[in-house]
Amino acid sequence: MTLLKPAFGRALGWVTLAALVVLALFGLWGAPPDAVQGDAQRLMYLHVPAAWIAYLAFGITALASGLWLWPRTRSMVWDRVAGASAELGVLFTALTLVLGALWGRPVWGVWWAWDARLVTTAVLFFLYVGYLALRQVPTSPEARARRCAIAALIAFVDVPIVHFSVTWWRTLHQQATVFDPSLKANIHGVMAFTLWFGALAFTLLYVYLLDRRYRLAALEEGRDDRELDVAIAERVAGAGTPEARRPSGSVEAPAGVSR
Amino acid sequence: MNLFQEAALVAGKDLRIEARARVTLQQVLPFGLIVLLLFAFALDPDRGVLRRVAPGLFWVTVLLAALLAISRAYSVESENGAIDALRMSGLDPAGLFLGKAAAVAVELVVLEAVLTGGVVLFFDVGIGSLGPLVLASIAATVGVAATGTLYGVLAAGLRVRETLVPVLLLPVVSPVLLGATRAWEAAIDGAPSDAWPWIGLLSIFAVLYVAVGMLAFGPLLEEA
Amino acid sequence: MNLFQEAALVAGKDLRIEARARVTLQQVLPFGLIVLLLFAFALDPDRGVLRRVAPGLFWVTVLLAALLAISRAYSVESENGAIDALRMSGLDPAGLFLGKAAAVAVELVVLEAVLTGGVVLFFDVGIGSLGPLVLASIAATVGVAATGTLYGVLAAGLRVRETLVPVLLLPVVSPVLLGATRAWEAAIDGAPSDAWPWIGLLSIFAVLYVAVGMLAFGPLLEEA
Amino acid sequence: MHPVVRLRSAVCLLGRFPALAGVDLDVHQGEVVLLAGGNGAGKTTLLRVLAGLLPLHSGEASVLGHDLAVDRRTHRRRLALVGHETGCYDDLTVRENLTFFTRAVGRSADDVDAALGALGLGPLADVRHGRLSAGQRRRLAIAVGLARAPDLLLLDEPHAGLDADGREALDDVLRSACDQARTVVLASHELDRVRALADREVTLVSGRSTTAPLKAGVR
Amino acid sequence: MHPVVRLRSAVCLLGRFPALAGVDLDVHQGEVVLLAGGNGAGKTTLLRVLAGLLPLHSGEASVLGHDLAVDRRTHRRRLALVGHETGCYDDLTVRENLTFFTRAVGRSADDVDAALGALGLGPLADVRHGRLSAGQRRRLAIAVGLARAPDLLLLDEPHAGLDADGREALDDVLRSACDQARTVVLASHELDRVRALADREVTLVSGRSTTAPLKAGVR
Ligand code: HEM
Ligand SMILES: Nc1ncnc2c1ncn2[C@@H]1O[C@H](COP(=O)(O)OP(=O)(O)OP(=O)(O)O)[C@@H](O)[C@H]1O
Ligand SMILES: Nc1ncnc2c1ncn2[C@@H]1O[C@H](COP(=O)(O)OP(=O)(O)OP(=O)(O)O)[C@@H](O)[C@H]1O
Ligand SMILES: [Mg+2]
Ligand SMILES: [Mg+2]
Repeated sequence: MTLLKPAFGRALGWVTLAALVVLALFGLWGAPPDAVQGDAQRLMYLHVPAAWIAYLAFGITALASGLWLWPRTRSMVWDRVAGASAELGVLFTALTLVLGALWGRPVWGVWWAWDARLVTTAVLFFLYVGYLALRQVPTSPEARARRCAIAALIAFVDVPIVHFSVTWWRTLHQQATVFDPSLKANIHGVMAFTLWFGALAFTLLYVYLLDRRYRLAALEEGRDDRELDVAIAERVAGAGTPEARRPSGSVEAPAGVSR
Repeated sequence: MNLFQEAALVAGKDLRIEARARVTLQQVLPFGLIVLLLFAFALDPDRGVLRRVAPGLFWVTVLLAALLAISRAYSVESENGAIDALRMSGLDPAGLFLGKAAAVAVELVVLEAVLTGGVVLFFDVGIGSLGPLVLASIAATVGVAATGTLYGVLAAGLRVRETLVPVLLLPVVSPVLLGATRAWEAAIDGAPSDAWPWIGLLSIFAVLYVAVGMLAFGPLLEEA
Repeated sequence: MNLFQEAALVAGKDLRIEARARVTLQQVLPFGLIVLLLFAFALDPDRGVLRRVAPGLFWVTVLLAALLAISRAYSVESENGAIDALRMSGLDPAGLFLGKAAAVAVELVVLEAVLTGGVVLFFDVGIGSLGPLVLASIAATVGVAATGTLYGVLAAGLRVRETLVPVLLLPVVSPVLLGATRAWEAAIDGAPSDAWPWIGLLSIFAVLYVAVGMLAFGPLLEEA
Repeated sequence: MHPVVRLRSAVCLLGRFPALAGVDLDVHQGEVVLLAGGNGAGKTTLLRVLAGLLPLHSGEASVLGHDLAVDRRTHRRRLALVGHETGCYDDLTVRENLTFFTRAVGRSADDVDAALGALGLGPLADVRHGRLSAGQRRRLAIAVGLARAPDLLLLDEPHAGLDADGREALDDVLRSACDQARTVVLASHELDRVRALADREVTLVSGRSTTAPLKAGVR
Repeated sequence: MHPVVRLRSAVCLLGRFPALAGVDLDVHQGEVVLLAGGNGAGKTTLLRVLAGLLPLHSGEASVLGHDLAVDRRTHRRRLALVGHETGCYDDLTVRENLTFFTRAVGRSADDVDAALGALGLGPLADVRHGRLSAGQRRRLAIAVGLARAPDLLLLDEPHAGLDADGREALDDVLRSACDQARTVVLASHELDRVRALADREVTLVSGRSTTAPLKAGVR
């Protein structure tokens, strides 16, 4: 039911928590304030790792979707991993957007700028929000897995094209106006460490959350064979109804099945 | 029957239905024109702005009209459980995909032709170099028809089809929106050399998604 | 049951279905946001027009999302021939109208709230005077929900429902687009006095179409 | 007493096709009338005319004392039409659907429970409509009609899709309709089964009616 | 010879509900098998499994020599499923619809005409599907299945909505299927009628199969 051994998962939880605390200490006090931006720059230690982990999460979604589609490795495990990872990816993308907006306010004076990277991030967000909406549509687990796996790959294929189109849009006509690439040029040693440590902490967080989310999905689907045996026994006894064992109501065959 | 004969059978069926019901012509097309007008209206007919943003408006409008056209293409497949019949038809899914996408593309081309007239008229836009403009439009149309047909079938058996397709499709076709808009801008400005990279991008998008569609249509057509 | 109890029964039914299927929340809302983003981007945001046209974009987006919300509201009534069942239900058509329009309005209010956040964020728009803005939005929402519900039922029994409603509805709600945009502009500029005439217009529109709806819903529900 | 249904040379056009081409029909309070006729004879059309869903092109129609030329809506509160589809919402459960349509005519939860019981839908009460099988849906459609306690019950091929139990249940419904002096008009191809219960049979042939008494002088 | 249909402890889940909870079934070339069972027993589900529309959760299924666990699509060209709905396009005529689905499997116009004749649809050949009555639609659905000249014909309650003539025509279809050594699996609640024609009866009870021979030793 879980990706990690339960004991390991619990331990990972504590380690993650500790790492986040350390990150907070370093981010708030360990690292020096930025010469230009002052304390606002401390948001970097969350913003950048969040963005990286979002990429990682979508990559894992694509990988798991591919593994589901590949007949030899087909297993509901991959479907759940894909779904869980996409949710986390959307979460971390949202975090990137929110933190970026919070950062942009003091630094740029606006919440949002029509910079290429910002727009691609937003489109990425909506690509996978759509994917999650698709996951919520009631169908049978297998049908959902197939649809979503293909949709995840279609979305993933689109990411580089979106990236290019948006970047070209900016560069072919005029240069980016607000985004200041010189920011990362002379990054202080402690700052660099904090950033890398942030990436590590967020990776741990990602793995931990993925495991939790996976477990929840597995529980919701509740299709381990013992439970199925009970369902079959009920059905054969004429007692089971399609609704009886359904906690969430999220699984349903498509309209038309029984017409 | 080979792949193309099957595609022709399907496209013929769809176009015949359109010829009878005239939904694209009598409903989707006016919708596009109204949207164009409303945009012009909402964006403050401060002429200068309008003319500059005309290509963007045009392509946004085309995408919205395409959403309706695709909705229609699959509403036809949803009546009387036709989607099951398609599954059972024994037609090659790749042929089905090509046929349906071709029918949508034909409808979109007609739509775009009229809307182009609308833009030229309403927004007082002159077209500098027609060649790149037409090429870009064709590549964009193929891309939109392919992705639309693909997402359409993905949602075809679902009760939420009407609302699901737009939210899935729009982010995916955003490169088409950008590429086609830029290509149009270049073509209108009479600077075809600026248009070519975008036409390249649009073509890659189109080819890619036609290929993906031919592969993925089969599995997506299955309900489980 | 009196009129309002009947309306509550119908609205409750629609909102319960939405609570289960979450179509507006999970599909229509993201659709609205992505439309906002793509439109803004296609209009080339650096040219400084964006902030000025933000109210217009917002309301165009709301209208497009409303089209989907209405489409959904009647897709529910079209499955399993529910529209006949509604006709036969014995419910007062005015109550039916109020109930369905209320459910749509509730969904639209949620949608607008989120989209307003999007506009504030993306377009860097500050809101000068909140009161007129909220009032204008409410009046506009009632107007759109009323007209949408009315045209929705007109097309409800038809196979071309999905495409017919947009083309009928958009022209009719264009005064809302205009009024709400102007009212928003005034509210954003912090010039509430400029907003009041538009709010008046929107209110008249809303009252008018609620009244028309209560009268016309019955005949339109009947199939000729 | 006025007849519950009274049609005189009723003509109903679907598009330009005269689906009813002159139908005369009288149905009296408490009668169970079988509407027979081949495929395409016009049975469904006739029932929809009686329900007020289709207008007449010419001829007279009055149902439950209302002249349909004047008002096709008011009598619907006292009437139920069970068609091919349930008219229910896929995302609502059997009980929620029943409750909605029952409360719409001001009936209570007891009627819902009684109808659930009568059609053997008790175990399915909390299942969503979208998950029902064809026969289960048909039962629900009949239950909705029943729970509204109509004065006139119109049934369009109610047997289609029902299993043996379901048909028994339907027979019971028809019998108790007789007992409660409820009027029923029922279109069906299960002629033998229905003839055993019906008071009278009306056959439509190509949109025209030909009546014949069935049980002599029951009412 | 291999059986045309072979199911072993087939379990099919709809959502999480085991609509089929262990079905064993063998159907041999040329047999006409009646699938009986109450509402919700799983007949429609079983037919859809055989058509490859629904995957099995566990158990084995092979149809026309194809293992459905491996490939649920290829055998569909040699198979026809007649369900509750026609699957036809409202804006196309009866003949156009038939032609579309017949050409899809490479059959000719003759098959279309034969099927039109067999179901008495000749006079309706140029009527659009959207204008057909319920029974006429059912006839068209059967005609589509027939015109594809399938090796295995799956019929889901084909009698529902058919008038007396239509049922005769359906009987003829089943009889000629016997003559042409075509295999038929037919779910129906018209037990008496079908028993007279079927070689064998399989009853589903709550998702399980219980077989009994019907005509001894015909095949
Ligand atoms: C809503 C606004 C913002 C969004 C959506 C956003 C998005 C992103 C994303 C997706 C990345 C990862 C890019 C990559 O590694 O390829 C990133 C990195 C970064 N962002 Fe932001 N950002 C926003 C605002 C800001 C602001 C206001 C600043 C500071 C002025 C900033 C500074 C950085 C830096 C320093 C990096 C890491 C450098 C790099 O890897 O290139 N961002 N941002
Ligand atoms: N989408 C679904 N989700 C969950 N359960 C379902 C779904 N569709 C059908 N069922 C259940 O599966 C069971 C079998 O349905 P099926 O349609 O196969 O029955 P059937 O034998 O064809 O019945 P009928 O005679 O009524 O047509 C029923 O109990 C039904 O409630
Ligand atoms: N929308 C329509 N436009 C034109 N003709 C129609 C339409 N709907 C039905 N018809 C025709 O009207 C006639 C009567 O149809 P109706 O549905 O009343 O028949 P029915 O007696 O109920 O038949 P069945 O036993 O097949 O259900 C049929 O011949 C049919 O072809
Ligand atoms: Mg009928
Ligand atoms: Mg069935």
